[in-house]
Amino acid sequence: MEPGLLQIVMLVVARELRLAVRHWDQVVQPLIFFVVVTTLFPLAISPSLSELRNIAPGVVWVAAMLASLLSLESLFRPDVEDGTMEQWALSGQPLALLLLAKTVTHWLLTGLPLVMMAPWMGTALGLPVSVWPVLAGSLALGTATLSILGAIGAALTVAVRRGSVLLALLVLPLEMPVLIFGARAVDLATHGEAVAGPLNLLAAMLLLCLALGPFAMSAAMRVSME
Amino acid sequence: MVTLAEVSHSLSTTAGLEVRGLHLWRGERHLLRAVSFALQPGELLQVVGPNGAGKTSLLRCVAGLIEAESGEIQWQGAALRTNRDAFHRQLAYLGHINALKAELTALENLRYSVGMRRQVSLEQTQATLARLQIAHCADLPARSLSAGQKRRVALARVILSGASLWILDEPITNLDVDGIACVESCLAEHLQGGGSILTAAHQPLLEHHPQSRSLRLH
Amino acid sequence: MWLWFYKLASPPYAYAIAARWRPWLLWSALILMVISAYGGLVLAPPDYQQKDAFRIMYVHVPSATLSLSVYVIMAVAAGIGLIWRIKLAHAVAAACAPIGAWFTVLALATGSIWGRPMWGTWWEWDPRLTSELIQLFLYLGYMALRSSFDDTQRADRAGAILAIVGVVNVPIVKYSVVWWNSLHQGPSISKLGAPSIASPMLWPLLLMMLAFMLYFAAVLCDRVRAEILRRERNASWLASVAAGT
Amino acid sequence: MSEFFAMGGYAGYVWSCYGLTLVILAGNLWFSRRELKAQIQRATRRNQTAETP
Repeated sequence: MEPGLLQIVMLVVARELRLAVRHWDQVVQPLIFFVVVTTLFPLAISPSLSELRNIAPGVVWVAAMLASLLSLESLFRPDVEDGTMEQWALSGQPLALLLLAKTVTHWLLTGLPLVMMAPWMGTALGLPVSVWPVLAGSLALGTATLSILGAIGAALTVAVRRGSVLLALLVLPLEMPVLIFGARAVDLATHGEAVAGPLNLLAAMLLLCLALGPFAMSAAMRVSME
Repeated sequence: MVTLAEVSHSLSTTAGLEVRGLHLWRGERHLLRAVSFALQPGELLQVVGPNGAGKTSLLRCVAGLIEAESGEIQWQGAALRTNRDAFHRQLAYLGHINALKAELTALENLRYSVGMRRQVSLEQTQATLARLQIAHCADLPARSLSAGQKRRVALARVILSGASLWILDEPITNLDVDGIACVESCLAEHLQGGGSILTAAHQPLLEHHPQSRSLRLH
Repeated sequence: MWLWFYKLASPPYAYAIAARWRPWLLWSALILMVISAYGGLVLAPPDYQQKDAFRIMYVHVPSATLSLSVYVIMAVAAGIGLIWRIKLAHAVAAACAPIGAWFTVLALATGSIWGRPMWGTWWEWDPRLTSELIQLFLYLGYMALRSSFDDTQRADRAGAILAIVGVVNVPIVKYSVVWWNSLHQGPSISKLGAPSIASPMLWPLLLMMLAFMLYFAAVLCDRVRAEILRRERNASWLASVAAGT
Repeated sequence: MSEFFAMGGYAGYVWSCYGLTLVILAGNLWFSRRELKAQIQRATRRNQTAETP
């Protein structure tokens, strides 16, 4: 009779994907934002690729961070406003698992496309093609961590009017280590140096967030729904 | 103040829901003052009182959405705080808002919300929708339904959840006359099946039902 | 064994203790400050490298240490408040935040002023100053989140969750900033820390640290009392306690 | 005495730091005190209204 936890997760993922298909614009917008922000820097700094090359890793990563922050608005707010989150909290199923499933699906819809788009933007900023795997790899690990930390911030600020600025103020300081290791990994790759160190640390941070994040999310959500 | 005389009950309290000395503040206002009541299987308790008396807060508090400042809520003898998930598996809560996704159809909404709790066949879902006279809305997106139809889809979720305790906040808002009659028959059927109902509404529900009582909040 | 814990947690009792301890803490802090300031400014010999500029250390290092330890105290109090639902612990966490934030501002200001003669610029992305800056963002984030809830109970619990997530992040931030900085300059030449310290230079620093901690405890007493009153539904016991001391 | 205040040429830096410390510590103390006074008044006023419903 009772659905198992895996079935519950599948149900959540299925619902999110179905909703995403019907809200395609919300999925594409962060991507467009990512491209637009990345094109600002050549305009602001200089058209010469040689100059852009040494700031390219930082630019791509900062743009990815801001795009992930932008997409957080649509993570929990619609569910809290239409009451479905309340039903999740009262379903008797572990809310941490439900929110984790929702955040992972959100990452699949916003983080992964970002990872696939980043190499093109990197090349546009003069990064050699040899850097693509490290760029995609570090962004894959990094955007997942950003999604979880962002989800905690989103859960904390979902009940706050005009909470998006507050969300950025809460989440960006927590995400700075991800930026440091992510941008550094790509920078090392462009100089052909070993990138194992920062990538391992990115993976370690992701595991830490996967382990502790969901409990912070569910506690924060229960407070926000009071 | 609620005097115990108003809410007398003799049966043992281990089977149902027991609330003792519930206090709740909203900002500076002392909303719930030592609210106490018991709800046995097969009983309906309707919370009545003027607007702003704290009916919704009481229901959300009992459901576990709000933490009371002090007081004790027990479900089947155990404190709510210790076995919250088990309590929630036995609870179906209907709030002011209908908890429906506008983009999903009525059937999809029910599949994703009831599916969290138990396997429900398509026929069972369609039968419940037919019972609530909205069988024709099954495949329409919730966005295009009227307020009354949305309320019936939310009530269908409560019925399909198979929970023994129903907490319904203004269940019959936006419903027309035969909608109310239909809901009252569902409530009576649930009571007959040994379920219990805690509800807040302005007009009395199942007034002449033997197991129906009321709790006045000031 | 737990009796004292719950006795302490009852607001009137904690309020009375804070009222009684505050003058002692404050006066001992002020006296120690004067002594260590005298020791640091007059008795300690000038540093062979930085000459007299190093005396800024006597205010920078204590406030930097306090800015971190106050955050940890805040997170522990928040954790206790969240797990055991003790309102007093939330009151302590709420009281710690502004004090810690001001210590961080002080550490940042004195750090950059100290850096001016050494590095020639007002701001240097030195690992200590950078993690101090991120620490300030954590404080500001905590206080901004608290103020966005009008219900104190929800502000307490939301703030507690953020404080706990933040305290887990503090070592990560410190380590990543040091790692990030060391990549550029190799072993850090900008030694903002205490120079190799001879004892006449050392005891004023330790005394000043103690003085700052006592000062923190004294101000905390006041703020906790205010936070207790903010959360107390009927503070009828207030009249009986020596009000206003 | 004057070379004490000169601080080996770093007078501006050292004294601005100590001055800033004094300002922040004193300010913090004063504001906490004021906040406590305000809360005490609010609580006693609330007690009075509570006693005379």
